[in-house]
Amino acid sequence: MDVYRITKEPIDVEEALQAIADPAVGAQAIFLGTVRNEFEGKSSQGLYYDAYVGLAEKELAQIGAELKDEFGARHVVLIHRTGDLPVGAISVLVAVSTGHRPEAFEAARHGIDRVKARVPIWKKEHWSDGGDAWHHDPTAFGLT
Amino acid sequence: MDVYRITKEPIDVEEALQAIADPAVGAQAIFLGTVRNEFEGKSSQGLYYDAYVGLAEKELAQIGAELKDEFGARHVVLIHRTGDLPVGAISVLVAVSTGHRPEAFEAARHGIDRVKARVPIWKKEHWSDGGDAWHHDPTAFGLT
Amino acid sequence: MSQDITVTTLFFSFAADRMNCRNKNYVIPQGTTLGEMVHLLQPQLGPDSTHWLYSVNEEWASGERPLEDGDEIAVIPPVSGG
Amino acid sequence: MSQDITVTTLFFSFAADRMNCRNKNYVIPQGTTLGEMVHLLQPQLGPDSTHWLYSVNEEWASGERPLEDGDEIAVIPPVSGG
Repeated sequence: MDVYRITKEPIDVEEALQAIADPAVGAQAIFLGTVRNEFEGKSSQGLYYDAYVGLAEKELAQIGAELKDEFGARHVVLIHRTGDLPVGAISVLVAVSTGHRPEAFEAARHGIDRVKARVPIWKKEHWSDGGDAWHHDPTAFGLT
Repeated sequence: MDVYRITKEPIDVEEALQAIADPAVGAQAIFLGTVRNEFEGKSSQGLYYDAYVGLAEKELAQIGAELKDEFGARHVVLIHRTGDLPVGAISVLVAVSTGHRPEAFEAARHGIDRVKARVPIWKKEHWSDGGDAWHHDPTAFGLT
Repeated sequence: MSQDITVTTLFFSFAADRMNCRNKNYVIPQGTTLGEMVHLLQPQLGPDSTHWLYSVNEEWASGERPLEDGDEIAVIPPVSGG
Repeated sequence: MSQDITVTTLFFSFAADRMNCRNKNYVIPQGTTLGEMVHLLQPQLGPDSTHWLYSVNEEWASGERPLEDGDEIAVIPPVSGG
């Protein structure tokens, strides 16, 4: 079974494992992105994630189809959480199941890379010193 | 926290996630090996795993130390189950957490590769037609 | 004779900060393309906005796309999910 | 004058099938090396057994290792975990 979802709810790893289970499958790879307590050496209290939900879910499904075509993934789960997330929370989950292990790693690796590169989701750092900064904002990280 | 274990009990993914959690961590990669319903095209009912438990647990810990040294893994969980396992059961779990995602995939990939190559564990196929065969037994798979 | 159409435009991340809003309706001449619309927004969105991605009705769209009445345009600054 | 020692040998996987047991005690002369012990087992373990790995007291060991009274030797045919 496949799941492509943008959600405000905590990500449930067990649900993903159930979705990718299959008697024909020998390998499952799961990637979890978690909120860190720092970014580039600066202390952080957490992240806020914004998303364009409709397009984001379509893009997740598109990426899932690619993982099946290119790496033989049998089942794909791509879930990204939005809203305010504390340090340690799971922000994104990629789970795939395949016949054998090399494809499982390939599919999961390309899955998270493509989610990060293409899905309309944005994160804002809540610095411990009180400030906020959108990632990739040229003015926020002294890029201009 | 690290876990290196050979066990007859079902593998608990949630326990592994708790063990590798860390506020300084941004990436977690988990690999699960599951029992397939076929091997090289022949229908199978499940697997029996035998292990030399004492040496196997030492070797798991050695591999964990390597994943920390070579790929900067902060926490490592390596668990392998033994006994009779039905199709779909998780036979092996590799879970690592790292600062960023490339190292998470590298560490998990090398983790499962080294477990399969070095840890004294052996599997026997329970064919659907009633026969049994130890993997790597030269007489069992027509290798002689 | 060209009529006017109304489109809804969505802003996210620092584009929303720059626009001071999450969405806004624009009345524009029929036949306006997405590229012309982006040009219209550029003074407030910033010069980098011409390199961003855009969608119309939840599908990626290029600058040549003619806009229609009721279209939902989304301004997609560089993404940072994960 | 050499005394005899007793060692325990563990068999796994198809090595256990070939030996018809999971473990067996052997009384061997003091000073026997692991390699000599493997040579002793080879007729029943099979010719491929000289390429297998062996451990003594839960540590990987090479053929030159002298065995001592009470040692636990494990015969490790090619592994197949995962």
